[in-house]
Amino acid sequence: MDFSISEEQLQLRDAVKRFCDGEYPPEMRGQQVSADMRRERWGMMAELGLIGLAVSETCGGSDLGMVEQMGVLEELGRCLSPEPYLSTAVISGSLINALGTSEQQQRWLAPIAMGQLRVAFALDEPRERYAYQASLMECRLTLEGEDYRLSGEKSLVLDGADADAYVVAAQHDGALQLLVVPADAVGLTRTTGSTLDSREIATLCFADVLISSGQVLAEGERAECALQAVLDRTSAALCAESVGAMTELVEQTREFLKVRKQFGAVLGKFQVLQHRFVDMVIALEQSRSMAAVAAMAVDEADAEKSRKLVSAARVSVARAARLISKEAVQMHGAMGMTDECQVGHYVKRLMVAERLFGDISHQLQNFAKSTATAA
Amino acid sequence: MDFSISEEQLQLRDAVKRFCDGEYPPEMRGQQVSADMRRERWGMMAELGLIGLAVSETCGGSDLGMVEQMGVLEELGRCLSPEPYLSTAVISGSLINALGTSEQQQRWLAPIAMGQLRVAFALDEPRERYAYQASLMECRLTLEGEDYRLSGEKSLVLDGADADAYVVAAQHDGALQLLVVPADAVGLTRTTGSTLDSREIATLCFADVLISSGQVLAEGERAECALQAVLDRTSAALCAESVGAMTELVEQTREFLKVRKQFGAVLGKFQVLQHRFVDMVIALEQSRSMAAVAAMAVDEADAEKSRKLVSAARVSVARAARLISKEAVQMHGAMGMTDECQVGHYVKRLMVAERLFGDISHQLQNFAKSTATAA
Amino acid sequence: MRLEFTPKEEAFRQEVRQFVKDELDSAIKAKVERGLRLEKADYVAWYTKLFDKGWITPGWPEEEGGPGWTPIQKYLFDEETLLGGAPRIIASGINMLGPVLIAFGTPKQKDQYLPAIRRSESWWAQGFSEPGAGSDLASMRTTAVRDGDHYIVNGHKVWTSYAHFCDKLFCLVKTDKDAKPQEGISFLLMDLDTPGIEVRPIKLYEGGNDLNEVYLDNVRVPVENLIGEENKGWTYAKYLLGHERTGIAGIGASKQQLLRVKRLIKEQGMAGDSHFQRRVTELEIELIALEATGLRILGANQTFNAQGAEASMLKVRGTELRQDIFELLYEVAGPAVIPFSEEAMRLEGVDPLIGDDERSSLAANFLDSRKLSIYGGTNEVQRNVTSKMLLQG
Amino acid sequence: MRLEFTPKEEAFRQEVRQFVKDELDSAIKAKVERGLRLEKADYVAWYTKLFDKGWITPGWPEEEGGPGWTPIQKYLFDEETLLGGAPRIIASGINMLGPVLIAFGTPKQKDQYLPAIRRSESWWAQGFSEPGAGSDLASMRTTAVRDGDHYIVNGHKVWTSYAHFCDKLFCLVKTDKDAKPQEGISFLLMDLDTPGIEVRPIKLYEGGNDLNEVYLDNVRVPVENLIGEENKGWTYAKYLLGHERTGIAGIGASKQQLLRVKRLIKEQGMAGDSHFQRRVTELEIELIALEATGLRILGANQTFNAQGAEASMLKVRGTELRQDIFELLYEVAGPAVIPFSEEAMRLEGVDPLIGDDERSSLAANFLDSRKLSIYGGTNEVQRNVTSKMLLQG
Repeated sequence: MDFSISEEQLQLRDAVKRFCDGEYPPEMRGQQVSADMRRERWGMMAELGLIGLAVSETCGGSDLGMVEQMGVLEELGRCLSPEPYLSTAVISGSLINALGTSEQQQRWLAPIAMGQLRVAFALDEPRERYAYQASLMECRLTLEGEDYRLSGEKSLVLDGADADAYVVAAQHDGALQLLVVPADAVGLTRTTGSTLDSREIATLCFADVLISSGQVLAEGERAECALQAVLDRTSAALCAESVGAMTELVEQTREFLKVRKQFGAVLGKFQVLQHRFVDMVIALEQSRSMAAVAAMAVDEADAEKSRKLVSAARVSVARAARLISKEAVQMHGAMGMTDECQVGHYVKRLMVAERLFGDISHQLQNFAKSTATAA
Repeated sequence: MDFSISEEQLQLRDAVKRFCDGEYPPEMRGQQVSADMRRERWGMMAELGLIGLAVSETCGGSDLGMVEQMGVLEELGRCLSPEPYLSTAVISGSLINALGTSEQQQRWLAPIAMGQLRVAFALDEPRERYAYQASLMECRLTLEGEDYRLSGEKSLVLDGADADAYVVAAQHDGALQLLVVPADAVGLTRTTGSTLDSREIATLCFADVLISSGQVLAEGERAECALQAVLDRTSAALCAESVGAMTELVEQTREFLKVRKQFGAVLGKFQVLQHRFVDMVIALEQSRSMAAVAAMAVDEADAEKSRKLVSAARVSVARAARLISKEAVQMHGAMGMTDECQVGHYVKRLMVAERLFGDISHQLQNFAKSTATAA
Repeated sequence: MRLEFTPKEEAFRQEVRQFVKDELDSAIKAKVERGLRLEKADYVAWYTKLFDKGWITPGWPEEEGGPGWTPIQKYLFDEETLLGGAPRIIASGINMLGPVLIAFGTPKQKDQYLPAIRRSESWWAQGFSEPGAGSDLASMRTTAVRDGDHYIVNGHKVWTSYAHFCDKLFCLVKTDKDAKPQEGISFLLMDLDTPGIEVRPIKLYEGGNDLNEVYLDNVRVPVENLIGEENKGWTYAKYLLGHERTGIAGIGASKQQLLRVKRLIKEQGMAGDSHFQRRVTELEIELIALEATGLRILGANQTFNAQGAEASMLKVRGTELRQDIFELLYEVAGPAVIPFSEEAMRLEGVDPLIGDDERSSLAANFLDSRKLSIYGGTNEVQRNVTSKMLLQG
Repeated sequence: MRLEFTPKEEAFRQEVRQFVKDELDSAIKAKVERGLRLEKADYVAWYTKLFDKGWITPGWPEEEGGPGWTPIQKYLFDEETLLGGAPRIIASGINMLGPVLIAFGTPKQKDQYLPAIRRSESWWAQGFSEPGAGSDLASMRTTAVRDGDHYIVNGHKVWTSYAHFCDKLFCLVKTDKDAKPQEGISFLLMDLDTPGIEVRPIKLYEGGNDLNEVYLDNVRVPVENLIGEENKGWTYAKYLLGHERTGIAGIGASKQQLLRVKRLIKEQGMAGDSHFQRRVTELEIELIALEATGLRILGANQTFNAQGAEASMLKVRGTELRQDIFELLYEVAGPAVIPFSEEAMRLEGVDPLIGDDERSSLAANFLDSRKLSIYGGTNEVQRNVTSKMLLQG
């Protein structure tokens, strides 16, 4: 195992950091911004090549891996970026990149890389909890001539409120299919709302939506494997994003401990807070290691090993996030619980990251399963 | 719920405390003493009426309850008494008291109360873990005329190395029987050894031991109920004993924090130790409450409620004991790990108490089961 | 020693239980049980019923309108009302100011304020904490300067709970700037509509706004609004804080939330999840131990290892246990914590993303529960105080 | 970044694994895997094999007999030897004194001592701690007074590991009584058979006796046995303690014990217990995170949030994780921890009460594991040191 970063990776990180520091100044983090502003930022990220980082060069991307995306995601997490990087660049982009025909890639992937198309991922359903087997999905396809009709409901679609299209997972006779559905498809209605951390989310209702064969990315085992792979990729991305958010929480707590006085001394002089702060830093550093392990596993390892290490990383990061969040709030006192203080916004971002595509229990099961298979 | 202590209960506690302070001076706690000395102490306890506390008056006892025995057990735990109070006075005494015919009571119970007969309890078996159902026991009775033959092995018989007799649990055609077997019965061999905390323990091997009907205390459902009841009683007793040991550990740690200097200040000035010491005291006080609840439940409640509260008490006390033991050792530093320091002897007593007749997992199951039944 | 409550106590428990069943409005009950937000009207509706029954001020002496209950009765009342889904008594007039007025107020002050408190006609806000001070009350900077028959008060109070529900304010102010911390502090009463007072809500991270800031700009307060003696305010504040902490173990609230955990586990088809079942069992047992300890302390003639520190220890253990329960609720919620709707939190309409269940409130409740180890003196301060008693005695 | 080790590193790992398989005595392996006590002869037997292979001093520079490994190779060596059931390298001569002699010793001292250390012919005891001092080394009271060509040493050292295996002692002594703590300390070497030295074993609560007291009564030590300069001993001691802590994360030992947990769960028919399975999974994941962090620190060009505090953080996390694993082993043992036999701990005979399995060692191992957060500077001291770096930087 080698954690050293190449010169190119370092340069990329620096570029992203400059972009984030400029576009997400501290006072704006966690605050609502206009759709125009977000569109503008998205364009800048495309120009910097961030959206197409893992997209093939033929579609205008850089053909890099999760290790490179990790650097981007960490910075976006550090700045509480509400941009649809996870849904569009990490999830949908990589699925179309891996599965799409060259036609599909030209149609959807190239505009994604250019920042012109935002594609969200519709996987969860209201009834079941993280049940990602096709046989449990109530979103179903039925044949109609050479085409399909899609019916059912998808929930918890992150960045789904103003996406231009969706990658949808549905079942057809018990087999998984992954499809691309434009947001303006006839028969698709979306109900929009807000996440706990004030990002956009939607429930999609498909009522006999016509799906042409050109919209099908993959089916059956090929789709299953791609879904497993993209879930691992997403988990690695969530780890990186969380590390960014935790870094900032630890930093803010450190600053607070150094300046805030209570009973005549700065908080940092109290031994119980010193020791607990050490534990926060240990948790953060372990998370940083595990986010890197997850990214490397996605880039390098076979499916079983990748699943094992990625689920270990999610558990490890989620536990660290819980500890760091609680301590950051407690040490900031009542102030840490206000909307005005940034602490709460980071805490909520971490809470959502913990629950997207599998919570701790789910990841522990994944880990145990992949260990059993590997052994 | 009322935790107030009557004048009589207070007087009894004071008497026991005086006895213990005299007979178990601090420098002797945890040290081996001669069999003669132990026999002498046992005689004194009988004279004080402690052994017969819960024995009926017709057999020379005081006919009192678990609440009274709790006071005795707490003091014995505080002084690390190695006397067979639990096995003889609490377990065997109460079984014979509850189940025995008047003949059996005169034969065994009266001498128990007088300190002339030490009777240990043979329940566990080597194969299974806390499996107290008759059907799982490999100690079996077979009919021989009007009598029985007993064969099988009993393990973890506390105070079994020099007991005069045993109450033995065995199965006969799937039904439980509780018997009294003298230590010198033909066909009974005992292998003796030491517990983790240097008390005496034995494995008993029964090879076709003749059991007359006069030795049978109870069978079938009556025996089952009595076994459940005595297990609850034993658990309440272990809680009381543990509270005594924990009290002493907390006291010793308090003294140490007040006098031991490190880096120019007494340990008690370090805030992390202060806070952790507070948590030790909270754990101790909760254990004290729960030991009382367990004793009252044994004396008052029906079988289901008693089982529920007693298992709650054991979990609560075991968790507290673990916390207090770890902290006492850590705060004493390397010194706390030496045989010379009393801390380790208390820690080991608590470890054995945690594991006798059910560990934490076992008690959690008991609690969940009795809650389900009660609900 | 006796495991069971007396028949009389049990009869009282039944009476309270029946009263809650008969009188508590079902919409209010639904909000409480689902962890949603209550309006002032919800509280007043319930408190008025308690007033009519004579039960609104269990902590007050009988001659001032208290019901004359034993500690056990008070305990049972708390438990049964909370288990029945009734709102807590959050009014600072009842919990905090009342006992202070009764102990230290003039007859005129008592006549003027106590009846309106009992009838929920007048709600009092507490002005203790200040920016930058937190649990360190003694370092406050709000001043009151004598000017004829008035004090002129200037300063800035924060973390004032429910000030937007209130018409009056009790306040700690510095009347002797040269005195040491904890000295030179006075305890003043004022109308919130006195010129110069401005109340600003503080928005909290879970969307709630129970807390406020209070700005005091040359506020003229009549001298007769002083409680007790000038510069003795710290004494009255300590008396008040002692009252605040009793019951802070929150046994009833914990029991109610544990019922909620069990219900949610069932509703979500997770009864077979052995991890969650074990956690529930562990927390149930911890709650039994805490409850037994609370009752043992009420009993009093037992030796208690930490005399004087009982309240702090119950606060520490009680709040941390409640936080553990809220964290388990948050775990049980799974992915349902991702969407959030403020409307759903107020039961003003059902959010279509969330459906008609309460799961989205579980994230907010978890976030909110973090306050338990912060307010009323942080748990760090409680442990400091307790350890001093334990290691110096 | 690269997840896998290089083919060269993997080949090295295989080489070490094969060496352990071929060379480690099966009785020694059985003792290690079952947590039983080892004799000096067990250690010497294994160390001699390592010496013959040139692997006995991985931490020493190549020119002094080290194998010239990269940090990754040292890491793999530790992991593979421990996973394979080999004894740890406990000899203080190899781990502690060797690096100090190499850095600060005279050529004569090096020639005199290093070869014997490598051949396990000479075993060194460490005389640092004193009664009443513990982790606070600077407050020591053992003195050395110059008398011609000798120092006269008087004092009392404790917690001297394995002194009963040793023939030599390195020791911190006060050579300037008037100096501040941490100054006026010197670093002396002596033969344990020098008149005036008495080693007394300290019996430990789990029955072991790896620790000793050393009494020094007018012990005459030649001046040439001084390391470096007089009164500069604290510098050498700090250098030594820095060396001691590397590898203290104990990844290999933790992995070995986790294998043991899994084996015991299977052997005891408890594979269906979901609680134990979840705990194993949780600890496995924590170990992966610790291992990754250790390797990341070895890699170095990564930013690490706590530069300089890496060793302390690994010590804290590594020892606490190992304690958790030993506690899980202790849980898995169930009622089998009740009986205890010192003979069984030494594999000198099988105790009939315990049978032929290792379960009785689990209580002793659990008790023994408490030392992990005490020795090498308590975890409290490590957190103090780390927080200073984190909050002052």
